[in-house]
Amino acid sequence: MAILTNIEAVTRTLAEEMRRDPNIFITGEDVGVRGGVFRATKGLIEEFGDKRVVDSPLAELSIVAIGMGAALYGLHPVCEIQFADFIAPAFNQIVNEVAKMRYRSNGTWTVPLVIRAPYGGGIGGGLYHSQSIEATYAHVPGLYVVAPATPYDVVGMLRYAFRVDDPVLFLEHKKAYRLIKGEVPDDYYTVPFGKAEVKRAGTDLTVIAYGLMLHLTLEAAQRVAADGISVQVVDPRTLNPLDKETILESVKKTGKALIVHEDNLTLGLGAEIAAIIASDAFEFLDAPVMRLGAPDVPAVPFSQPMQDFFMPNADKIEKAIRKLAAY
Amino acid sequence: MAILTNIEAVTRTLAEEMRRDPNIFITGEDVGVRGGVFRATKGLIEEFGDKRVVDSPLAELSIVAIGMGAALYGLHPVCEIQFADFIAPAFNQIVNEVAKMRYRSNGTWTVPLVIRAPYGGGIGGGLYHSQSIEATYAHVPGLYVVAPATPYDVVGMLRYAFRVDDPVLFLEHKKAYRLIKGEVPDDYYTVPFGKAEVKRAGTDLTVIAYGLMLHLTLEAAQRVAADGISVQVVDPRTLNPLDKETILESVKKTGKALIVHEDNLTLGLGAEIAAIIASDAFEFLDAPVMRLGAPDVPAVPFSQPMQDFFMPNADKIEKAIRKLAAY
Amino acid sequence: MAVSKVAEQTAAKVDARHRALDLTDAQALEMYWYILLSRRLDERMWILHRQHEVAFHISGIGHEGTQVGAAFALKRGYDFVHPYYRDMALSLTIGMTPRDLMLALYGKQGEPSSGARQMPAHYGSRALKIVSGSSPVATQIPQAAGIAFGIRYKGTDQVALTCFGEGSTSEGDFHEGLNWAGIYKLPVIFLCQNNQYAISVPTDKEMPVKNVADRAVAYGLPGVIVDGNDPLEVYRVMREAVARARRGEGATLVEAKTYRPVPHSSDDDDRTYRSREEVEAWKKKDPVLRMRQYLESVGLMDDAKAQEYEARAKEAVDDANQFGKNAPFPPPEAALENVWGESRK
Amino acid sequence: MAVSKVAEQTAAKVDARHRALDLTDAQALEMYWYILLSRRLDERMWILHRQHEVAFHISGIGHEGTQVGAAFALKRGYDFVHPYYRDMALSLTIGMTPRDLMLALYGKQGEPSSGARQMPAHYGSRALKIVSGSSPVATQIPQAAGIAFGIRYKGTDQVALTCFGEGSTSEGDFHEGLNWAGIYKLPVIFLCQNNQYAISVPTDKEMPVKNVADRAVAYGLPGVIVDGNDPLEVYRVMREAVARARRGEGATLVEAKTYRPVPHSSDDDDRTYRSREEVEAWKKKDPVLRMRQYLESVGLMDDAKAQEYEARAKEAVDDANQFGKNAPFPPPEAALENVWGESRK
Ligand SMILES: Cc1ncc(C[n+]2csc(CCOP(=O)(O)OP(=O)(O)O)c2C)c(N)n1
Ligand SMILES: Cc1ncc(C[n+]2csc(CCOP(=O)(O)OP(=O)(O)O)c2C)c(N)n1
Ligand SMILES: [Mg+2]
Ligand SMILES: [Mg+2]
Repeated sequence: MAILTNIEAVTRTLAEEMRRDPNIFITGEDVGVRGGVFRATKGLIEEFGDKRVVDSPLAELSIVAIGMGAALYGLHPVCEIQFADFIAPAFNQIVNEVAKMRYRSNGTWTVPLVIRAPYGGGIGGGLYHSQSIEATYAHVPGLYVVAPATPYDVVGMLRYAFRVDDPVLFLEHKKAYRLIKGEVPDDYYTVPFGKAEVKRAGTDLTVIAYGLMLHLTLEAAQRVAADGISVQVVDPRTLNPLDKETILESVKKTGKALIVHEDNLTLGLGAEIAAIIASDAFEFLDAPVMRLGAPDVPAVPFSQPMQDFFMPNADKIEKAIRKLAAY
Repeated sequence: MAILTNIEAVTRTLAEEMRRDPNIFITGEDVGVRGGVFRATKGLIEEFGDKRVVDSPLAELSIVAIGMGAALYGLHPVCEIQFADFIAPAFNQIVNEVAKMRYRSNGTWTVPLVIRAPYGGGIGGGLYHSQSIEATYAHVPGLYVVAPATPYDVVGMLRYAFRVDDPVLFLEHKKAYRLIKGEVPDDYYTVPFGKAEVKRAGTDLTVIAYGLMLHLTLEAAQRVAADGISVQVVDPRTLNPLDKETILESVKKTGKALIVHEDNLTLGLGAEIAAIIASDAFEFLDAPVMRLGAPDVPAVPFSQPMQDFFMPNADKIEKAIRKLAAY
Repeated sequence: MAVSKVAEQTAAKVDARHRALDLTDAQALEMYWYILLSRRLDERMWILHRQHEVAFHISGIGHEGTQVGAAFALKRGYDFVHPYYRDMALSLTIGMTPRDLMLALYGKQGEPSSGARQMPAHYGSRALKIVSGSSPVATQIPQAAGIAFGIRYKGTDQVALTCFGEGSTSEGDFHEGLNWAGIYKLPVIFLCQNNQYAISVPTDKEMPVKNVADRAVAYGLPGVIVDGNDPLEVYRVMREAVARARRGEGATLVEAKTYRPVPHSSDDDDRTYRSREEVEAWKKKDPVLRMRQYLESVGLMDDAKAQEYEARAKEAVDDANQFGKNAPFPPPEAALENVWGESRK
Repeated sequence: MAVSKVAEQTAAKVDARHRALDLTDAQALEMYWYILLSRRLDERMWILHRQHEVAFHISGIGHEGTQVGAAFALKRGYDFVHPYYRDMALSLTIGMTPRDLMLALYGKQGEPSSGARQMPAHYGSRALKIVSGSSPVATQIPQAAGIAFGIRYKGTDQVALTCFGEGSTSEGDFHEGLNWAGIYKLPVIFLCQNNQYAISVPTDKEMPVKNVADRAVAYGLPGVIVDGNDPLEVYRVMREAVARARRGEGATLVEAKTYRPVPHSSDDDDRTYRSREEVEAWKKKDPVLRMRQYLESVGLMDDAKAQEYEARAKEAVDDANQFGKNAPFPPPEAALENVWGESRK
């Protein structure tokens, strides 16, 4: 049993998988001698050489397209997007190409490809180094979108990403990279996609949260427990496709649901989760389905007070939980 | 009072606005002598010359970026994207640039820009000539997304698009282009953004639909009226920002809501509308919030039976209405 | 007697161009066959559209010389091909059948490229290493570089060929794909079929240079211009490019100058943007005509043989037409298949 | 006496390079002033970062010669500038103030570019016609072409200048922007500040050609290479490009060869990817040094005067620093402002 941070979990698992499968290679900006700007690929070029750890030109469209082509050829590429905000130039290649290849070829061509992207705010990154991009891509059938929040899940889901024959958008919360530490068993395991996890059991209400927000939600749940409010916390982990069953089961038990994310509210992932609940758990609901997200502004502002205002935090989550519990 | 089709409404309004404002110009693929592949810009190069009706190179990223630059300079460009499916290469320029400029410059720079895109399925266009793209862009604060369904609304909203100092994604349902005819008053009017319209009054349940689906919903509502089911049909028209008030008011009255769209279900616009209802009209709800959308597959298949299976139609809407009414 | 005359001429023309290119007589005739087959199949599709039998057709007419010349430079089924919608003759030459293409035209069950999910002319076959294309133009360009990246990674002597129109070179995808190919000396051939128009837009509104090949220098690549209506010339240039790629010397940008003598697609009306004189002038350089004349000139073809080829082509087209027409549609629920795969483990 | 010596030398050097470029002595000194001011301000920002006063800094050090040379070729406040994050010296020369930039560094209220919403180094001012930039690289390139499109549409003699690093030329945006500029002969200057690295990635992994300027030919544009650490040379080249644009002859791609002797940003550690020898060698070509030496050589500068300039710069930097530090933060709710505008009618 090792104690790892989220980013150590990424690096270690990449190395482990590359040792196992010679068809895995990594490309992206500065992934080579620099080891990535977050250092997620630290040490990999030293172990695997520059054939398998390839500094790309500064061009996301083609980072993904090269990955797609190589995947069609039979490799299992990992494309690192330096910041999730910079995945946008590759949108067409991801959505129209990577995600549609299996379908458009009736299953004859597949694109086993892992696209890693550090996302999320709260680190003073301003409009373009803080974005949450999950909802945009979770809308795309054929593309797995995952957002593991703990080292255990990072390891298990990254391993699993190499065991599916489909493209995976692997989201890594950059503030959680070094903030979050946790136990990772020595034994081999995977965390299959499409399975949510109850990260805390409770009876009064359900909070659904992922990424950094999961940890803040657990903190808030802990706080209100003192006042006898019992919160069940569900981490979807896989954002597309969603594990409806686990979510619905929880809400049917508690009768109340709050979804938390740091993406802006409108058409954030909370919209889909709320809609599923309002449709399939309606008869069990004792309160309105609540969402807590960032305000509908273009992105996270840089200046500290505005950033704080933008970001959901444990206080805001606590407040929302208390409000829902009191309903 | 003239009777126009939707596409005639587009062409006529573009001409009218260009006569009024010399700062308006149009660019896009084949918008010149060809008059656009749908003929939406037919006759415009003849009237306004090739300085104001500019055939672009085949490059959507720069069609939008050129439009943005020209808008920053003080013009009011219209960018035609030949099919909405092909807006994807411009995603970064639209989402990170056009939509964020006002915010990122604290209101000092603005991007008055109209991006027109024919969207939607049912015309044998297969995966890449049928897409519904509204949800992806309605998630983006700072970008108006509108989808007028009738000639009246097309005229009124296109006029209004030139009266805001912000970017507008103007979605034109390509199947509705010639299918839908309607009256357009001779008097000048606009249809301001952010205002939904009750397109049919009713008391038993509310259906929210836009674009082609609005018309199919009206047809279904007509059919069930014979059986005494009174359906109120709300057309949001502006998809971002949504007119929550009109939607909520209707649902509070009827107690039941169905949202119809042809985009795939997960994180389609119905998700947001359902979430709003589940949150803000919860106490008025007599039934689960229902959604009818396309299945979660990558895009509309070409072959007729599969396309029919994919697309919501009046029969499917009727069935959903009857189910909801019977709840 | 026609036959004996052919034999005689053949003997006389040992310096025939195709032989200088190491093509056998049979191969030269096979080239003609695919050019002709594609043309006749394509023409039938236009007719079916005019008869309202099918809703849409997009044509490769005029481009067959380029495509067949290119296909012959490849090891078919070994090298990768990432085509675009005009590549009917290319796809046929690599191994797709007229039946395959008629299934696509009608949107029928068993269509091999996409299970009838895509519009016609989206060629694809895993077995033949023809990558299933999309409709957004130019996306295949960096993807083909990616395939070549895979080839280089694995160290085989395969190559990847990708095709696109000159209009599509305005997209960022073109730039990024060629940049990778240049940096990593990837075994990929970028074959631009320059037919002078992107739908209605003429080249001088698409790009500020005369030739697409002029752009190769920006990527440290050779840029080669070839008469796209001369299949043997295309073959010659492509053979060099392929050899270069196999030797590990990297990519080539080949620009085949050609023309589309028909509208962009069945939805287009080309009279709005170009003169009939221009179209007629280009028809004189038609690749079917040119290849036939060449074969005649080297004694491999005469009227009788030409009629024989026509008859064979008609038969194949008739058969495919019937086959496509009579095939059942896919079941509606097939729309739900192949969104996700099974996990491998 | 120092002063008289300066005067004497000045008289002697009527053939000074700057005068041959129609720059007055005052202008040559003003160039030095902005180069120096930017340098000292930038250095202070590094110090503030090291002191944990501020969280992030991205630097223009080493690039000042290029930027000031370029700015002097423009009509400031009349022409448009669409800069990138290294353009501190450019922005200062166009008219932004050290106070403005310190407000940005601290994220304080009143910051003019973005109301402190953007990270530092996202320069912008409507009044000065400096377009507020984003962080995704290269997006400004086709936008600048769009501004130039607007200029051409309106028929003024303005020009648009946009800057970017050599790494950013790999993005599709570069290709598409230059393509439009070439087709429509737009009055825009693309100024590439080639500092040899995109963060850690050296140019030979970014592009397969030696010079960014080699790419101009793909767009029918002149591509000019200039020593970016020589502000007068940059001015000369830029003046020509600007004149060409004003004459309606279209765009120019200017590549200024320079170097970033500091890490990419305060988050970077450049020791992982380049040798100290390389960095030290480039420091010898430092633009502050070079411009000062030039001014000395033409008798416009001596130690006393240099100290005077240093003192003025220090004063300006101190003032800005205090101003930025003491300014209040914006109110939290300012995060909600300026998402949408009021309708105009
Ligand atoms: C990204 C994208 N934008 C627009 C279109 C619509 N479109 C289809 S073909 C075409 C013209 C292509 O011209 P060119 O590349 O020269 O190829 P050609 O058809 O002439 O062979 C256009 C604009 C598209 N398919 N994809
Ligand atoms: C689209 C995009 N991808 C990645 C980044 C992250 N990034 C910021 S600067 C940079 C390197 C830029 O290199 P270059 O263009 O040469 O400019 P320089 O910093 O050397 O001046 C990278 C990769 C970004 N800002 N935008
Ligand atoms: Mg063409
Ligand atoms: Mg650089």
